[in-house]
Amino acid sequence: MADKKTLGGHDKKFLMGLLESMHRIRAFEEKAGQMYGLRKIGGFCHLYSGQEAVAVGVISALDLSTDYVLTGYRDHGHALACGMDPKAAMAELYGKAAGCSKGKGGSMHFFDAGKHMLGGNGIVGAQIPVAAGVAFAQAYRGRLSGSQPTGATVCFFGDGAIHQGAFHEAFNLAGIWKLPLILVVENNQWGMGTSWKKVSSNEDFSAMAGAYAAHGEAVDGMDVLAVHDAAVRAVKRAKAAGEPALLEARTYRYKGHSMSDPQKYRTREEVETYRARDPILLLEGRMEEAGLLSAREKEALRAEAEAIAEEAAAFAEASPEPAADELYTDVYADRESGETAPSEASWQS
Amino acid sequence: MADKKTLGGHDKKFLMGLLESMHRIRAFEEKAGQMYGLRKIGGFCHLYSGQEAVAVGVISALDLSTDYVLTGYRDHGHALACGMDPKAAMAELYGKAAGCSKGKGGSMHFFDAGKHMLGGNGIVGAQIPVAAGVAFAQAYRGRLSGSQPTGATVCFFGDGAIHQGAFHEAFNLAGIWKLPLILVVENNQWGMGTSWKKVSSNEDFSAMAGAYAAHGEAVDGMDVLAVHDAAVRAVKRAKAAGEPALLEARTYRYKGHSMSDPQKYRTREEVETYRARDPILLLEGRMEEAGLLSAREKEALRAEAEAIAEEAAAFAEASPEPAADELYTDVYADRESGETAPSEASWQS
Amino acid sequence: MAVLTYREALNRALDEELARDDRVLLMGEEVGEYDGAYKVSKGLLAKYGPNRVLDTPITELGFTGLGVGAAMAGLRPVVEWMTHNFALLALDQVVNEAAKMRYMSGGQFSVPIVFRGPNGPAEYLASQHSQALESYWAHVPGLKVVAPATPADAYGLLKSAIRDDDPVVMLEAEMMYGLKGEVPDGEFLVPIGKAEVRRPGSDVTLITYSKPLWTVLEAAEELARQGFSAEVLDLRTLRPLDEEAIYASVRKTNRCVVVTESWPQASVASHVAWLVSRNCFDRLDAPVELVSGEDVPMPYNHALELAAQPNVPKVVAAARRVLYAEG
Amino acid sequence: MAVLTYREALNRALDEELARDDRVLLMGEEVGEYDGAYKVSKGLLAKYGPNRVLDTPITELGFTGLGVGAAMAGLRPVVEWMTHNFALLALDQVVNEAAKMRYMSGGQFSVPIVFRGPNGPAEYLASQHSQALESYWAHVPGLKVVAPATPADAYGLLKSAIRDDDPVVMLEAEMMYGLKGEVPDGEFLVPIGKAEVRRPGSDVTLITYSKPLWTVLEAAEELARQGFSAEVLDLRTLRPLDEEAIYASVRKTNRCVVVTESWPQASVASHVAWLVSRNCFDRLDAPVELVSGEDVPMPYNHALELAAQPNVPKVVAAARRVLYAEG
Ligand SMILES: Cc1ncc(C[n+]2csc(CCOP(=O)(O)OP(=O)(O)O)c2C)c(N)n1
Ligand SMILES: Cc1ncc(C[n+]2csc(CCOP(=O)(O)OP(=O)(O)O)c2C)c(N)n1
Ligand SMILES: [Mg+2]
Ligand SMILES: [Mg+2]
Repeated sequence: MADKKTLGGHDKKFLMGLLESMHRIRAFEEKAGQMYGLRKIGGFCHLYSGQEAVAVGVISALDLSTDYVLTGYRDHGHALACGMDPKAAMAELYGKAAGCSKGKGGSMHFFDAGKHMLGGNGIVGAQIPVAAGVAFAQAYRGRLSGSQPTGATVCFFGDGAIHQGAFHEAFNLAGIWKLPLILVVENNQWGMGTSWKKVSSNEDFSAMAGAYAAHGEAVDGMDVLAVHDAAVRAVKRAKAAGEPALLEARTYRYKGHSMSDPQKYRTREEVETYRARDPILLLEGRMEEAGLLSAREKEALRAEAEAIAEEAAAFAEASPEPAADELYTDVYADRESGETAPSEASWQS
Repeated sequence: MADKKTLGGHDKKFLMGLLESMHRIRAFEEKAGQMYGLRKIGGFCHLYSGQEAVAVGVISALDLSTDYVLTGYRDHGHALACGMDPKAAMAELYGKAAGCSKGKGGSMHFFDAGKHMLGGNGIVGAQIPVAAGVAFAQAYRGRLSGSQPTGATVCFFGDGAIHQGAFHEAFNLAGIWKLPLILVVENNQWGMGTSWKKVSSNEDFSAMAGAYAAHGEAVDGMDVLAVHDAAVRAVKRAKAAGEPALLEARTYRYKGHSMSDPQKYRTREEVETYRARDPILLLEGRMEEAGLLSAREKEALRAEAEAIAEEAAAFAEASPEPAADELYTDVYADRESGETAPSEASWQS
Repeated sequence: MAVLTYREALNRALDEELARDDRVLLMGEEVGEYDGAYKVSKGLLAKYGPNRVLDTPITELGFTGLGVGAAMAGLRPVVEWMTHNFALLALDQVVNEAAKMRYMSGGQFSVPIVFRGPNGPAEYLASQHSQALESYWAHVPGLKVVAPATPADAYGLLKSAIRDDDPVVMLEAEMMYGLKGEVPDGEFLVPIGKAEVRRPGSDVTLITYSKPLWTVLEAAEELARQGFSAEVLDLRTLRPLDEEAIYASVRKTNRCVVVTESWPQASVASHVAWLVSRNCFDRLDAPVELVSGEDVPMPYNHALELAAQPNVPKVVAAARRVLYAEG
Repeated sequence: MAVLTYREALNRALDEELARDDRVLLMGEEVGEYDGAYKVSKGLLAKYGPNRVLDTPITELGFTGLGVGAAMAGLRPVVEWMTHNFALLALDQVVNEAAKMRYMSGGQFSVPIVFRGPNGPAEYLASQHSQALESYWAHVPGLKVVAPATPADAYGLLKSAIRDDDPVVMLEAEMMYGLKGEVPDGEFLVPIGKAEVRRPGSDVTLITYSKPLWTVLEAAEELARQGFSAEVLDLRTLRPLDEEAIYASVRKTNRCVVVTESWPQASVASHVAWLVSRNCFDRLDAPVELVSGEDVPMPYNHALELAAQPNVPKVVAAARRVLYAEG
């Protein structure tokens, strides 16, 4: 249809979805930060604001009925982009029983088996071998039935994590066993207070794929469409041939590393420079230019996202604490009464 | 002097030294294998036969008054090339008190502080970060006195070890801190019974240096002169600018992985192909061709090496066992009576 | 009843489980083409092919973590560590991922995986290759830990471990792989968490597990010659501990020696020794003794390395001490 | 006598040792430009420059091993682990290289290095960030392990550790960094291997170390209100243990409770409980009790995480149990 306007080949419905998802994350993180200030939330709380285009761009390239997502401790954005209920997410930050991990995981350990969101890991880089294992299971099932992998697995991690041995070991395994694993390094340029350049002997992460004879690509992590398109390419190759990939998304985090970070290591100007390339503003601007977004629609999206965050906080506030004996459940399968392990169930389905 | 013949720019004395060193290792390993068969030696015993050109070529490029060497468990060749007394080496295999590690380390843990041979490590890849630390100390002392590194450190490891996270982490550290570290991967094509190709996503190890923006070079590991020359280049750069390097030496081990290996994974022909390119024969042939080695000299070198190995075995045989209370010494510095820690002493000197 | 070696018993268990359930797979260094560093997986690659029996690179952290992810996604991997010494490189994935996944996901994810391999000293392998590391695993809630000492238990516990919905760490021993014993012919499972009395007795309880069982049984024999009746209790599972069986025995004998080849401090064995001291306080006629590996790195020299390990004279002496039969 | 925080005391020790000996250097994640994740190294980069205070990449195995090599070559590195949880990734380098180097080289090489960082639970950090891992270090011959509970000990033990010719692992605690206490003005060293009586008493000995000391002192106060005189012994060093001090106290009180925030099984604490049970057998009027962290991964929810840790009521109850003053 000639009258259907598109942007970079994407239709309005799809674009609105991306925008909505990014707004939802931004508003959620704003609310989480606010509630942290009010001491409703404690501990570390690593906000994702500024990086929305990465989670949303990549995850929109997935089919979460068969694909999987894993990430580190800065996991709110990925969980929401996978479709996690913001209420369950906020309740988790409050440590409530209705939280996505029953209040036992907290900010760093969001999980949602139904949405194929496999966490939420606190040890820098540790999710990479685990993700390779999920991709292994996909390849394994494919091979046993003489076909392609049953899906692809995406693993997000930071510029600080890429130097961990876990990255090297897992990437090599993915290469030799042809696992449908897409490694996405979110280069937000800081690992806590350390500039990525200071600790990286190589300043082109995507080139590190060469060490594993794999596909590597650098992409503008503020441009959700560029991220999406790169992810689509990688996912396609992964599913067809079990070819692993490394995507480097150059992005930026607006907030401190966690809530207690005084951010002395960077200047206000640096933050402002990146805010000027805000992923939400960027997409909004391009959609407006293309006549795909009205002022009213724009406002509505923002308001809706804020309402959802508000509602999530109200839900979390009103939710009950876990029962005291929850301390001792979920340690072993057989300490629970007669429940089937979900991974068992998901295999059978 | 025009009448002084050379080979690849190397004079006879130097070449005879290389040959002598390779012979010494070969004869030692033959004797060790024989004594293992007679149950004078137990446990693992990883022989170096076939790979002599790598240890001898690289170590001949070092000045062991300031440079250091570390390696894995297949360490007899490196220790002898550093100048370890074959008697102390053989006594160690026998577990005797006069062994280079007092009979406490055994085949996998040869140490010689005086020769700057810092072991002998049993955990695959674990020596790589340790070696980076030795190189760090060299760079550190240089920096504190406003000068170059005080020397270079060479770390040997196998094709099986390069996939360990330890390699990745240490190489990156060497890159960002400009450590005079020369990583030598002895690609003898098998890690126990596993072909290096099966477990390597990248079949050009030297190219892996690219992931760390470092110098990488592949060299024929059967050609001691090629190895030596490559090492000279790497050592020079390392000492001048603290530039780390990765040398891949393609080589081959003639014997099983350890003494108990039935070697079903490879064919006799494969072994014969490499034996035809034996590093000792290769150098002998080229020296003869260049008129640098007479038949008598050749025979004498071989006989001398065998005599040394024989003498080492006799020494080991005659040496006493460690005293029973040696079980409890060398655990802590202060369990010993008034001895100064060697690393303390070496710093002060 | 067939007589199998410990190695053959493990092999049979793996073979049967691979045949029974195609979610089960085996991976590790040299498990395939080489038939296993200690030949435990002999013939399995030939039978089940390279998709289900996988040779890994020497990257313990990487393939252990890969196993965890595969288990989260519903497979049932058996990860072979060539030895437990090398598993220290993989510890983070076991302790921080496998053991905590169920808990930190609020019960959403199981990690049905088995980690196994030889543990403890063999011969002439020196300090880095001769460590008994069970205490590291037994320390951690979320893991189960088994340490079979007989071929039958090796078979029955490995099968139970593979079918268990939690991560199970299994400790074998290089020096036991050739050990022969009767293994019932039909399929059977040995329950995780159950100890076994290997020799009944009335004067003193000797508690142990894994390879030292055989030293302890010999010691019991020697004690019998000296006129003392020793009961030998084989823990078999180190987490969860079969406390009931432990106390039942000690309440009968009123004396106890715990024997392990691991270092003594912060060990499974000293923990058991404390549990007995506390829970049989009113019944104990003597302090609970511990015979452990010496508190030193393992030396290479054979006489020294033997001296570093528990042996019959050490166990007999400890038993005589708690029997107040010294000198 | 100055009043310093635990953090300031550590900082002063580092500062003085960096000034005293140019073989001493500090490395770790965020120790330089960021002044330390917990500000322990505040100002040291500015004072000693980037050659001696080094920000590392997030590669625990790599930089820990690098420290070991630097120590072998004669430097005296202090390696900061941002927390002990992350040190599990580096365990191999500590256990297999640092701890064994002297032994396996037949005494030729020392590894004079300090590994330090916060250990145990803080608040709201959940399972992967809230582990008390001292038992892993205390298990291993070749290591020394210290766990100071006061600013003065933090200062004096860190200085001793830096000057020690063996690898020393030091356990701090995030929740203690702000804790204030008197620190004598001049330079002093606290000897490694010496426990300290923090409160004399005659009815029961409460043994602990690190952060739980403060809970235990409160519990002793409460017990005093209830009419019981508790002696509080702070181990300070976990390897080597000051067994003499332990037995001296228990032989006086005849009753003992050990308190730790680590998991109970195969722990330092249960080992101490067994040592007391064995070596004070004839003097004990009650079984030795253990109050430990609960045997579960740490939950995020604050009420649950508090319930998982030792607290005053739990310690008081255990003390009353050994005093037979229950109910
Ligand atoms: C193994 C490990 N070491 C250290 C830490 C502490 N830590 C948490 S986040 C972080 C920085 C990570 O930076 P990066 O990978 O760039 O991710 P970002 O926070 O920028 O998303 C550090 C050092 C940890 N959680 N795990
Ligand atoms: C961390 C670790 N994993 C496994 C082993 C067992 N192992 C000893 S040598 C070896 C093969 C190493 O091969 P390679 O690195 O190629 O060295 P080569 O033996 O060929 O010299 C293995 C798997 C070990 N010692 N350490
Ligand atoms: Mg970052
Ligand atoms: Mg090899």
